[in-house]
Amino acid sequence: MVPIEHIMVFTGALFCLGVYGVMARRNAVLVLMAIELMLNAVAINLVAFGTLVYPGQINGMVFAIFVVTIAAAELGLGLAIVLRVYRMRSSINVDDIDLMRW
Amino acid sequence: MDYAWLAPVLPIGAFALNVLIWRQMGARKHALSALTTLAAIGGAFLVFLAVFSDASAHLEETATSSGRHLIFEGTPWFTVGVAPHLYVFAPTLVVDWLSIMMLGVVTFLAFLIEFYATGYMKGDNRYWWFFSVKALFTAAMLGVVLSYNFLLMYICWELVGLCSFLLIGFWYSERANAEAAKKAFITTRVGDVGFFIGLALLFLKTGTFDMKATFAAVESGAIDPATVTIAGILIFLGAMGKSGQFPLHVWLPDAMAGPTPVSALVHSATMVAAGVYLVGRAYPIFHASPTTMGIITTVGTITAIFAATIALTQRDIKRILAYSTISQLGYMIMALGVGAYTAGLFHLFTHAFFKALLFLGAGSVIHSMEPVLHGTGRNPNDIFNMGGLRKQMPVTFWTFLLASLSLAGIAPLAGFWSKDAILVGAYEADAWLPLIVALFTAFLTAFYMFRCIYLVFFGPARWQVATATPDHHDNHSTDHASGHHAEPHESPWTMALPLVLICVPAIAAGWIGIPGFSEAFAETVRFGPMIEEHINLVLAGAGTLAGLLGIGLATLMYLTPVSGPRLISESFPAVYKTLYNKYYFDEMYQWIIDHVVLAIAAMAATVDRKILNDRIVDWCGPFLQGAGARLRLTTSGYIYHYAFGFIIGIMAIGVVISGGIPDMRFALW
Amino acid sequence: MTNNAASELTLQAVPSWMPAFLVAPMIGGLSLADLIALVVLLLFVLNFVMIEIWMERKVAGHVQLRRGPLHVGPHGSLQSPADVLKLLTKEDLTPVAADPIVFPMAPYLVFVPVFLTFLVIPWGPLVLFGNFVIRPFDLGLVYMVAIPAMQGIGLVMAGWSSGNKYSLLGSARVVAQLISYELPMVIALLGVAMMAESLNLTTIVESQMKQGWNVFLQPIGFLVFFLATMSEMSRAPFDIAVAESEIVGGPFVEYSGMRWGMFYLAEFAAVCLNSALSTALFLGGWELFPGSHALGLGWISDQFGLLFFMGKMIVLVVIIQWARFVLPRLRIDQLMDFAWKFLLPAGFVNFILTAILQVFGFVPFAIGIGLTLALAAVLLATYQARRSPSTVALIRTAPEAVPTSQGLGLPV
Amino acid sequence: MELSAVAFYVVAGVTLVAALGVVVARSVVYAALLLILSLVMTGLIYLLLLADFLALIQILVYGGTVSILLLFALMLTPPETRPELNHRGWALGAVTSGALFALLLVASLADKWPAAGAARHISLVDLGRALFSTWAVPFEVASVVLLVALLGALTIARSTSPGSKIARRASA
Repeated sequence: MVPIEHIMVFTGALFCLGVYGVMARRNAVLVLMAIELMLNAVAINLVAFGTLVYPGQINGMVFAIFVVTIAAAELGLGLAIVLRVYRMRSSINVDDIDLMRW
Repeated sequence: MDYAWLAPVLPIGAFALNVLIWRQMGARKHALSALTTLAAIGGAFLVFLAVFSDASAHLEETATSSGRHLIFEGTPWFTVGVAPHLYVFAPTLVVDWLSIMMLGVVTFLAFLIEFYATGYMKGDNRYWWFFSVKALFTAAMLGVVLSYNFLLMYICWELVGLCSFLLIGFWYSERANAEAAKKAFITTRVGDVGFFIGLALLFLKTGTFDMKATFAAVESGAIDPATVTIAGILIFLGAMGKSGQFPLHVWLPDAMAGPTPVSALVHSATMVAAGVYLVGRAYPIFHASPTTMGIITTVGTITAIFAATIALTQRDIKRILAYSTISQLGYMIMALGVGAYTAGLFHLFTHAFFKALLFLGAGSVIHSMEPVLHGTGRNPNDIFNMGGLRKQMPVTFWTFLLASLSLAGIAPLAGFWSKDAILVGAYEADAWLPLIVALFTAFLTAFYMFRCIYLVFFGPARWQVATATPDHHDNHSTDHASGHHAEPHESPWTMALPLVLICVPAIAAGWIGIPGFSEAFAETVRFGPMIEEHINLVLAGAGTLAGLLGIGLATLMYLTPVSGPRLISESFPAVYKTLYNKYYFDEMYQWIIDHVVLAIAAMAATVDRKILNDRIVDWCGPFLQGAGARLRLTTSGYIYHYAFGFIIGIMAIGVVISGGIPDMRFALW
Repeated sequence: MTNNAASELTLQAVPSWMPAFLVAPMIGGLSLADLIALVVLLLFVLNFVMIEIWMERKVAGHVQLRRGPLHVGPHGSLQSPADVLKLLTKEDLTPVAADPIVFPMAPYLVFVPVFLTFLVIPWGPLVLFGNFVIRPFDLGLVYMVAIPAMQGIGLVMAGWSSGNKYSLLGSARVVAQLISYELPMVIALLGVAMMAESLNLTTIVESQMKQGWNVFLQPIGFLVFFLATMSEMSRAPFDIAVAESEIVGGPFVEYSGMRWGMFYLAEFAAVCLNSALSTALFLGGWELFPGSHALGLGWISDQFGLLFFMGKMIVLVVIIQWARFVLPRLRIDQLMDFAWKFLLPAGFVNFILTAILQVFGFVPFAIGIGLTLALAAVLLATYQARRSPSTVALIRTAPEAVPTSQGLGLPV
Repeated sequence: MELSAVAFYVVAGVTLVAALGVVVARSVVYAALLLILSLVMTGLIYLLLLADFLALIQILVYGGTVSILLLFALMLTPPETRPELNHRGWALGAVTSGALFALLLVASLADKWPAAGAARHISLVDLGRALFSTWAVPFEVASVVLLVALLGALTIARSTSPGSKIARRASA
């Protein structure tokens, strides 16, 4: 299997793409999608360390399972909020959702 | 014996019942609460009787080298601290002869005084509240008496202070009464702070408030002597405040502002006794340090003579008795200070009865004078407005006379035996100065008491004088008033009966401590091994002589037309004025407060207002406002701004915890 | 990667006569035998689908008192190959509004997951060939849930990329149905997994030979699973999403030719797949009849299991087809109600009953089953009593909204 | 080079390209489809890392359910009417994520990581044991979180149009 560094670089790139998505995208659903990318990058890293660096240790995988679980919950709620926001403000552009601004 | 806890709990229950339930009952609440309180205190008295009858057997069974007492530990109330420094507070009660003695005195006197008050307070529209607070007062005092844990004792101690505040200021609609209540509360507070600091100091050293453990620590030398001395002095400060010792005595005469039954209770069994009782209870701490004992002796001696001299010139019957109380408390403290433990507490025991009797008698007199002097603007408490009352008020006269004789230390009465014990104690401790002072005080005591009796019960009936202005000079106004309305009369039976009943212990309470004859008291209430007492005929004779001399001088000055008082007061005007104005103590305190305390306070207020408030506090708001006005601009509402800060923060944290980029390693891994 | 996982990737029972080069792992653990098996499987699925379509037409014909296909081949048996030829030669139309990339991709995304799921089906043994299962995967049960779930994407892609709002609506409906019915299906499978204490389908079949078929031990589970899978593959009476007669084919409106054929290929392959899964999970797999191993007749199953498996599978297929022609189509709200208010609770009841069986034994389990059935009967009776008048009123006031049975043309 | 390593590089490359597509695609549906591709590829990476159960879960949750949720959400909301705004903060995003990537790159490559041991497949039985013993409490908490998220999503997303049950209750 590949060296752990390569996996780390890969997940780092994936994470940074997620960061870029969060910062550059204006559509709330796309922002949520970018967050999913980041979560997945982290989960891959957990599994990679669990399998390759500490073989036989189960914690990495367990953590990844939790990440998947929480990500699903987060996305469900996030999308519900997006739909609600759309219904109330007729827009899901995150720049328009600025009621909490100064 | 393990039902001793009922004694304080019954009155507390009565208080709760009165305040929570009877209060709602409209006009019936007065009778109900009086009955409840009487019943509860009577119940407490029964508890005392039961404890007393059980005591000999049980206490002998548990007799150890350290003493004879039973300790009852209650359910823990709360826990403080963590494991090695854990303190579990459990209310610990003690039953030994000291507490049994006080239990008896408190419940007996409280019951009779309550009974007396049912007559005295009749018609007051806060009748029920009076009895409620009296119940709480009694409960608190019983708590002080029974507690074997300093913290519990302190709680009850403060409750006593609170109740005395409520009762002294019972008629608070008059400003003077409210001021007196405040004065009593604040003055005793001064001592209580010392008490509390002393307790905290001991707690720091021993890690417990339990008296047994504390005493054991003191006796075993686990606490260094300096601490014991300091803690002892601080704790004694509490006793000084409560027992009205010099220089914290100023509240006690003013406490006469309360109803007379309150004065009787405060001055005999509860409030002031608490201080002496504390000295007796915490005696191991004081005894361990000669310095403390010296201070106690000094304070007691000064108080005894100092208060007695003031009492010579007072006109208010209750004030005379108040200064007498202070003087007698000084006696007790002095006795405890010189090591005459048994004698001091014995005097506390006997004094409680005859002083209660005196106050009740005084109350009876005032009660009958009030309607007589009503509308004349003359003070019904002023002995120069009385005279010749022995015919109108025979019961009051005879009981008052008996109590005065007892206080003066005349042979078979209670006061003689305890006073004699104190004299013997001082003599055996080689404390010559206290001994002489004590003898002189005995003389003064007899003098002022009989001055009071002669002016109140003998001579012409000055209450018939119709002059609207009270007399400011210590002279006889023999003018007869023209056409006066009411006659003084004997008090109702509810007031007279207690007088007669208290007479019994006022005569006989001393008989349990006759040296060589009946040594029940010396056997039981003692510190260390029992001391074989023997009568010292010289001292006994000297004491009696001092009393008789005082009585004789008073007879000479007030019963014969020598007009001695005016002569003396006019010959030594400075001395007279000083004494009459109580050595100007109140004025001195007032001056200190006006010129020192208030000056400091004004300075502090200036600092607070000009620097803390104007410079710092006022600056905080605008600063935060300004900061907020600028910082809120960062809350842009744009996700990418937030994400930017978030990522930068994460990067910074990553760089920091890894110790810099070149040597990147997971410090937390 | 290769060391441990390799054991997962080999055939379970390799016949001794098979030459070594056939079973030696080549690329990524795949052996030549695997590739051959895949090809065989694909051919099998395609051919079975054609037979299935012919069967369906015949079943429809007989249910509707007519004869079905007759003219192409004996009993019209070549009708399906002819249709396939027609579809293959038909032009693949791509609407102008359609998305050029996603539109052609969607049919594959619908078919491939179904085909991939066949990998874990334990077909059973046959003389000389041993046990047929392409991947005796330890996680077979999770696999057979996870992979078909991806169909949903394909359907949404198909609906969205067509550039037609009707197809988009249809895809939304079909996907909602897909997701809704996935839950009761998974819950029903929990009981199966608990019974066998394994997720491996082969193990599940073998455990049924020891302790009895799941259809008897888990009647509720079987019912829930069977109905849920019927709905999963949008078969009548749950085919509201595609309902050709009402909304002209749901997500597939714009498809034609072989792309359209792929969707139908996927549907019929799914019928085959789910029948096979039901057989393996509930009907004892390749066992001849319940308890045959206990009676000493296990050797028959061990030698000719594949035939028995196929037989049971075909029976189930016929039942599914039969249901299509005798039951009316549900309304969409009834469809959802059925999933959430009946199948899901029933699945949970089954789950709890299985737990009772595993922990407390058979008697409490039997009592539980009895109680459940009684409760279900009561509920059903009250439900009918409450529902029927309004349903009748609905039929009377709005006859055009009433779903009709396709073949018989009778109002419900 | 091992076959699995090759497979990893291929899959990782596809994942990255798909992820890049997610964040730059003009069409939101393309972005969503690419995200699904990326997530399924992640599942394959799990498979290559011998986490087969996790791979199936990834495909089941993301490939089967989450993706459909996302697509639904996209269909229920309108496309951006001002597409030119869809990328307004791109410079800041690029700089930030680039810097973060640089830092991660340095962190990943600058240090010596423990040598990879022989990768071991973790059986489902072990995983189940760990989940239900060591991680029982987090597991239950996760289930509660899911339940709360379910109810919360229901409550938030429910219609409050006039005449609906919620609206009537709110006005009552």
